[in-house]
Amino acid sequence: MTLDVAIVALPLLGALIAGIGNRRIGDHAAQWITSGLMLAVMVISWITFFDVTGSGATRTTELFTWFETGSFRAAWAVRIDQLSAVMLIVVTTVSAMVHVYSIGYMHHDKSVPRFMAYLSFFTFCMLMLVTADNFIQMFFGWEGVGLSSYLLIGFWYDRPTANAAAIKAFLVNRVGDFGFALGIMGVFLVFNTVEFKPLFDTIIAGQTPPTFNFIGYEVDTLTALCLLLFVGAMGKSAQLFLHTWLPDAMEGPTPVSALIHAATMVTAGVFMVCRLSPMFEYAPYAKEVVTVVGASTAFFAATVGLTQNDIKRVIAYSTCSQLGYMFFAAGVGAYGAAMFHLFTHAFFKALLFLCAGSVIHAMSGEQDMRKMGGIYKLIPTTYTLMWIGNIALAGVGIPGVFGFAGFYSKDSILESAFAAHSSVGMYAFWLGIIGAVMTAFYSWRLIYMTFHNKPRASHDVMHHVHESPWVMLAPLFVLAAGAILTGFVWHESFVGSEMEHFWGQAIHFAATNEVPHHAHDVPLWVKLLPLAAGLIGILFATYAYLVQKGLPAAIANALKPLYLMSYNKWYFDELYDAIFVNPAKALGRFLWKKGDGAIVDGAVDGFAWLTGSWFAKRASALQSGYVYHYAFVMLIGIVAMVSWYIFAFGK
Amino acid sequence: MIVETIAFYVFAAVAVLSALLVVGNRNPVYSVLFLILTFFNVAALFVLIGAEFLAMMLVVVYVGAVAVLFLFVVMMLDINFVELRQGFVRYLPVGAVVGVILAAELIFVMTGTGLGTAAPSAPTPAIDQVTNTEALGNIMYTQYFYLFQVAGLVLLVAMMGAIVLTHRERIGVRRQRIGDQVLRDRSSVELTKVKTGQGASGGVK
Amino acid sequence: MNSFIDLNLGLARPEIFLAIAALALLVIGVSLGDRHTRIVAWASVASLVVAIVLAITDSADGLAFHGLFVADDFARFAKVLSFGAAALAIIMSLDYAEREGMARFELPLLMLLASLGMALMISANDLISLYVGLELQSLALYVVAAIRRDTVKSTEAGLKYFVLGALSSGMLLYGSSLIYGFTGSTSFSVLAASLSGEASLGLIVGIAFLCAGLAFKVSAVPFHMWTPDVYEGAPTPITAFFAAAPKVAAITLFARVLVGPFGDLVAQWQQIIIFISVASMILGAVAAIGQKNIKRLMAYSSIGNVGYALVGLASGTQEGVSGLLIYMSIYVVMTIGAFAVILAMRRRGEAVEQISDLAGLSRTQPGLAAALAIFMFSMAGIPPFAGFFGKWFVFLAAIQAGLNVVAVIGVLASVVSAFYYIRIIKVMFFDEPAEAFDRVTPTLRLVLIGTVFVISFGFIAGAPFFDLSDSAASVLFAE
Amino acid sequence: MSGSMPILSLTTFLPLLGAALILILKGDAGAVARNARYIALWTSLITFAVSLVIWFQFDRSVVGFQFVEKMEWLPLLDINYHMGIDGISMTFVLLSTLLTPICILASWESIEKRVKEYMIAFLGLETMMVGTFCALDFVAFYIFFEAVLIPMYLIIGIWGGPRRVYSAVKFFLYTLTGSVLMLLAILAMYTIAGTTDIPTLMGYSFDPAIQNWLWLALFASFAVKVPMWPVHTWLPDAHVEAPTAGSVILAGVLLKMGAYGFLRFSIPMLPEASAYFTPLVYAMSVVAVIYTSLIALAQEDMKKLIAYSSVAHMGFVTAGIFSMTQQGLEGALFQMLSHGVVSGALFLCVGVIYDRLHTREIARYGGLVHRMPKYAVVFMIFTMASVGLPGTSGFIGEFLVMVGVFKDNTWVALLIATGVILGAAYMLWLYRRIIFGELVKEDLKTMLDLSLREKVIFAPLLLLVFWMGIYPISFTSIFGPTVTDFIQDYGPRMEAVAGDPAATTQ
Amino acid sequence: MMAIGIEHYLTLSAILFTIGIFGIFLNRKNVIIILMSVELMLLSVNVNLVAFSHFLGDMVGQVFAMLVLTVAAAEAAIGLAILVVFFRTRGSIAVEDVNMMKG
Repeated sequence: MTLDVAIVALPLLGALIAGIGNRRIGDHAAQWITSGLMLAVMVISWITFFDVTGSGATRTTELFTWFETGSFRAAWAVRIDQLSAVMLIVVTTVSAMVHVYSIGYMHHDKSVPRFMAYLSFFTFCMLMLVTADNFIQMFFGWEGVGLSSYLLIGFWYDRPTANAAAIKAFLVNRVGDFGFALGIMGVFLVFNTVEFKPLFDTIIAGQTPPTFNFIGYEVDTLTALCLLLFVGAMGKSAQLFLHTWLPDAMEGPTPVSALIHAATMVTAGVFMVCRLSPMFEYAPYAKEVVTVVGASTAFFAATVGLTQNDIKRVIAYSTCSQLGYMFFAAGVGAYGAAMFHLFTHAFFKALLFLCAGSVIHAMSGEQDMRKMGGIYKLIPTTYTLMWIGNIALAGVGIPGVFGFAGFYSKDSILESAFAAHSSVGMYAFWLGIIGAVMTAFYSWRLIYMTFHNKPRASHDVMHHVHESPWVMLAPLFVLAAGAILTGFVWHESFVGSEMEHFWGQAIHFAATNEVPHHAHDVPLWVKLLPLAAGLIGILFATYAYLVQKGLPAAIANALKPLYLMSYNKWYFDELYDAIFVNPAKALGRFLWKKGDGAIVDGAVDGFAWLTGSWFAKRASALQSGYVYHYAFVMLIGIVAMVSWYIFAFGK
Repeated sequence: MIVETIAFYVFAAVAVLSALLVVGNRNPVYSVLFLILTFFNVAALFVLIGAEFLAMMLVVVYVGAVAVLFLFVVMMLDINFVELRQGFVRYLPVGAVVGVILAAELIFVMTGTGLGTAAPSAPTPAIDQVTNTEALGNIMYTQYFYLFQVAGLVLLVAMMGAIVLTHRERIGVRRQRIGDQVLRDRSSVELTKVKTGQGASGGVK
Repeated sequence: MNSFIDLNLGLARPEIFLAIAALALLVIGVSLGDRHTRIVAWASVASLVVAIVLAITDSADGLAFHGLFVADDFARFAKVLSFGAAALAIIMSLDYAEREGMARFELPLLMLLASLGMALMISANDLISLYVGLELQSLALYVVAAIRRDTVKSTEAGLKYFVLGALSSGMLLYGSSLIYGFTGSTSFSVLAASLSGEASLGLIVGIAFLCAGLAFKVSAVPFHMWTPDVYEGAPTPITAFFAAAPKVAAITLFARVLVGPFGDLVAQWQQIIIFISVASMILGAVAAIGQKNIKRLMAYSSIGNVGYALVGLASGTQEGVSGLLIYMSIYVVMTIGAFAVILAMRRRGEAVEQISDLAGLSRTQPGLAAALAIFMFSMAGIPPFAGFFGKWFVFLAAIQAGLNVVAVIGVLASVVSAFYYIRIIKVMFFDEPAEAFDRVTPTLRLVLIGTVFVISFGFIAGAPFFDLSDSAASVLFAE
Repeated sequence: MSGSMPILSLTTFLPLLGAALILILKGDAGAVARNARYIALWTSLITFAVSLVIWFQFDRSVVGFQFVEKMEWLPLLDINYHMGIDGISMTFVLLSTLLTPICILASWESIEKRVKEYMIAFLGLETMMVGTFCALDFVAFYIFFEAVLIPMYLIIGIWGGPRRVYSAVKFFLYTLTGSVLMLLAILAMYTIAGTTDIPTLMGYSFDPAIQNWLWLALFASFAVKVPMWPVHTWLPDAHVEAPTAGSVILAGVLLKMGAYGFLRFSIPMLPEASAYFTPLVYAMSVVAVIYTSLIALAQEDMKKLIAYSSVAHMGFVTAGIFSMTQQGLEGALFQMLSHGVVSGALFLCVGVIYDRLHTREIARYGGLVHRMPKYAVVFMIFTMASVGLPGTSGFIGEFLVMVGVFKDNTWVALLIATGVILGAAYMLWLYRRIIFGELVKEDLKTMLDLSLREKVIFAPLLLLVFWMGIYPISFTSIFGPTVTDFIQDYGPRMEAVAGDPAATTQ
Repeated sequence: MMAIGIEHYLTLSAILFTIGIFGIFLNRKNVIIILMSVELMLLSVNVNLVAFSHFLGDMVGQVFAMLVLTVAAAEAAIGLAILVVFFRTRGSIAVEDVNMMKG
């Protein structure tokens, strides 16, 4: 299908035009060409989405063979099924909106074409990822988005913090990719293929070899492989232990945060788990791990989000937390719910980020919420849109009537967790509920600190506060529409009664997996609890930041250790610096100076010295210049020879 | 038989003793003299086992030529012998150890092994048939003619070498050049008859 | 028996010619005086060339002089090599002698006579002819080492060489006398026929003494001590001569003595040869490192090279002896070439011989530097230069004979020695230039071009030469 | 099989002809230098053109040697001048002929003194490199292999940096030490098998009792050349001091000779020993990858950093080769090609700024992107290729190697995979310190972006990086069949020793 | 008193040889005595040769001894010549002075 290929190819084309043309074609051309192409791709994607979800057919367009060594074969291909179609619309829509938004947001920047090229290139990689029909192409996209992320985080290369954050993002992702790559190798080792179709067929047919040998142990095949692959997902989706890069990634321009670090790239892990549902379904232990990691992340990130002061970091931790929700949904087997939340979250989180960008734009680049406040009248549109985004995030809605996007997806996740009826499911459920409270709290804390109360910014800054231009606001409206409507429109398709028809073969449910069905039959209190949690959080935030303004500081003082723990992000960065980064540097220096310098070269130079200097000097010293010494050596030689023969042959 | 035995021991003992004195003496002149004594004794031993010609040669060549040459050089080079003797004892222990080991080993080897078995290519004739000198001459100039010739070349080289190294063209030394003198132009000299008792000056005009 | 025909004089044509030529030239030299040294010298070279031609054209094998002298391919090979080296040394000495004021007609004559001595050594088939040939050579060499009798270094070199040489002659003679006594013959033919695997201790000790004497002549450790001092002290062309021609003669004599009469006792003498070979390789490699004088360095280099050549002998096989011949041939060419460069090291008429004097030579005289670099790489055994093939053949023989440890020590020693060879290249190519040398004289240039050509491109058409050396070596092993 | 033209000999010796031409140049210094440059460039370009004939005429479906030439050389020893290439060696011939003109172009301005000698050395080097990969006689191979030392020693020593003498000597002696041991192995193999003909030896079964010794002797040489830990320390020094083009050739081609040696000699001739020593190679490879990557993290000199990264990358190659799997071997071959292009290009990148500022100290740079955006892009692409980003050549080789090794030994795969993380760390850290940041240093503010000549140099390399990364089949199809055959021939024999059934599964 | 056999002569020769060697160490300063020591060694060889010749009943040994004598004389001539020129340039014949070159 030419159109399928076009979806992938057009962003690449845009990237190339903007990247190679660069200054020659100028800022405007770069902006409009890339944005235009993205909008076109968005349209094609929506068409494709309806086409695929309507017909239910999976189709794959193979371009040409990439790898072929022995049975290790992979092709450049575009695989369109329901799962990738959902991702297509998420990626292309958000990307198109961000492209357009960037026209306004970045217009003062000195290297606009480069920025647009990066954005388009990122979109290309993301699309390659989601349309892959084999692990290798997926890995290509996987690393490609990593590269784009690296480039975009470090876009303002003058800033040391941006550079550091970019490298950190790349490296932490590499750690994840390390697991992912090992997983792929394991898949190839066991199944002798890296293409999805034959792989899934084999697994579903139950022909999986039960165990294989990994680092000396016989391990359960699917559990081991799924865990390895999940490491990749953890890295990309910033799950606990590999999450540290995401908050730092906020050093990049805000549109980037919206596109990459909220809506699309970070959800690649969730997508991967769903894509590999045939594998995870038969690896129950791996699923439990996914659930626990997801739930823990959801809770952890929410706690950190409570105390951050950088507006983007708050949203970043929120993203992290929401990704945790998605994972534990997938972990308990509710892939539909996971994908649904991914879908809705893309809209409202992108909206939130872009709103934050709008605020930052208005505040002349200020990101610290402690220096904001009192601007809701100055930028009312942004303020309103922020509310929409937050409501969607907090999952507020009227049960049975209407709700913003998050209302449907979050509920369905929590219900699924409860419906799993397992200890990990309950762990996830309760952490999820607590997380929901905190989510609502920090969301409204953000609104109040940013927009309400007295202005804390300087007079100059306040004087310049202005609403963003239409080119920035228009995408916000589109996303806001998504944040409001997507849940309501599609909840039946994604997680409701049409679920099985909607997903078709794209998601595989094992016969034992009852969770999606049970999710609808949970007790009422389970259905209402998430909503209640959200409302509690909102009310408390309102109380603490609008009414009793001294309260947050009082609580912080009262619970100093907890507050510091949260404020310092549970000291993960410090921990990693102490465990990995600094020892690696020290070890490198040590090996260089001592290992190479002292031991290896020391031995070599030492040997050289021994022969070239010590021994040579001795040999020269023997050559004293005195004839009788020379005669003496000769005589010793002959006496030695004679003695040797007498002892050797004398008998 | 007994006489021979006694003679051997006497000559051998003197030879060894004088050899020791050659290397152990403080004055090289004495050393040369003891070397001559050693040669004499060994020559006597040669006579004992019927190598008269070699004994003769030893005395003539070594004593007559080589030893004298040594003596000549020792005398010619004005050397401070006392100084040369310094440090004499320092290497005595090492030398002694090596020497004793070597001597012991050699004696062990010599006395422990039998003679060769290859058939003689030039059998020694009985003393009543032909003298030692004649027997030696017989093969020296026939079968070993080649060696004789090469020995001549060796001596030639020795001669050339000695001349090349030591012969010096002395500058400022007047030499008689007979040819020049004979061919001298007569006009540069005047021949006068000198009368007895008058002196040459008288004839100058 | 006594007839003149039995002497087989025809087999010794080169030697007889050389002897007569030497005597004739002596007469001519005396009558012409030192001013006409050049004539005598070129006549000596011509005589050597004629001798080479005589040696090549004469293909008859056999014994001459009642079995004291042998003519065979092996002898011819070695003779051509040593005559060639001697001729080149004489040519190289011409300019030097004139510049240094040592132009005396006796010098080429003594070298000629030394070459004659070498030929007699090479063709020796009896312990006595071995001895006289050796002495003829040695005496001439003692004299030429001290030929610059007005300089301390040269006379000191002569004195050292002489004292130690006399000592080594004593050992060699003592060994010969033991061999004679404990076998009953001095003839190699008789010895070869009568000796079998078992040997009396006296004989073995005799062989050991004999080896010591010969090892002195090839300057193998521990009888090498004279080499550095004599090489440094002797006038440079003489050193070149020392390093090339007598080495060939002595080492081939070594091979002939051990393989011919004592071929069946290989198990006994092999140990001596292995010992001196290994010791030479190691010492040659190590002791050269600290040297500053290039002639001294060449001395240690020659000690090491002899060690490698002896590896071939140590293997005691035809391949080994063939390898030895190949190694020595290549060594001679390299050495002559290297000394040609050393002879070209003159500044404003003064000879210099410190390695540091070579600094930056590649910029002042690139051709000269390239030539020396090629010789150094070749000596280090870096292909494609000929030196590599020499090592190839001797180590091949060692491996084939099962002397793996020797081969390993050998190649490692060659790495150590490579260090000082490439140090010279370093000085020439990497260091800042010192003052340029004088123009290279035409004769030296000729020698250099020839040797560089052989060393660089010899490998392309080396096959006939390798065949030749193999057939030469096969003579010693013919039963 | 071969055409009427002795194409391999032509490719091998054509550069020598150019060198001879340069040798006879006379006249004033400037003219000689200019002419030497042009002659060298044209010679190398013509050689490359000739070698392209190999690319097009090479029959990819055929297993075994092609373009074979055989001439009698030393009949006494049955040693012949025997040339030929198969899928394994073919790509290296092209790599050599491609990199040489690039190197000559890269030296166009940076080499100012003794241009004539420099060009002669480089053309001589090309002959040796091509000859090494074409030779089908062990002796001829050894000659080419060893003779490389001569021009390389001079190139480092004459045109190198401040510590050039130490580095040149170290390079020379390290390599020589290994090589002479290989020489002994050749001698021993010749003694046993009676031939030095490589195809014959590849089919010969040596007594397992001595195989291990032979293997170790060969290993000594190849391991130094690769270089494997712990005999790698010559490499950083040599790279740092060598002129840019010298580093390019060193990293691009010379290092490959060692790995090529494993493929051509160690495994085919001594499969049992190779199986026996596979754990050793694995261990050394793993240490190389991790150890040198960590060291690279601590470097302050650009070239040293890239040099250490070379060691790490070659660790992948050795591990891949000894995995004896289709993917491992092909990956190793691909990684070698890729590394040849990428690390060569990285050294060229260093050369670009070294030519302008004459320092390789990382701390002296920073913020170059402001003045040199094109350079920044080029450097970024090669950095990413070095990091092994999918889509670039670096990924294919690395990933295939890991896949192959994973099949044979998961531990090894796990450990070398950490090299991928560390590799990203040091390369990005390097890039950041040179290119990114604010432009504060005064002398950097006048730096010029890439010149036309430099663009011409980088263009083919960029093209290759992407070509190899996106459509690697053009390359894998060259050695694929050969590798399959290789595994069929020697896999079972290795397997019999190792008792590892996974070794031959595809 | 036993009859004099070859062992006696060989023992004598060995002792003389050893004394010759001993002399070289002992007289490390005087070249002339070193030369004399060498003459002693050659003498011991001659004793060997003559004794062997006698007891083998073979004249070759005596021919050998003759040549040794001849050559030794030539050697002595050359040696003393070198010594003389050395003394001329150096003004000394002390062995310890013979060390211009070393190392």
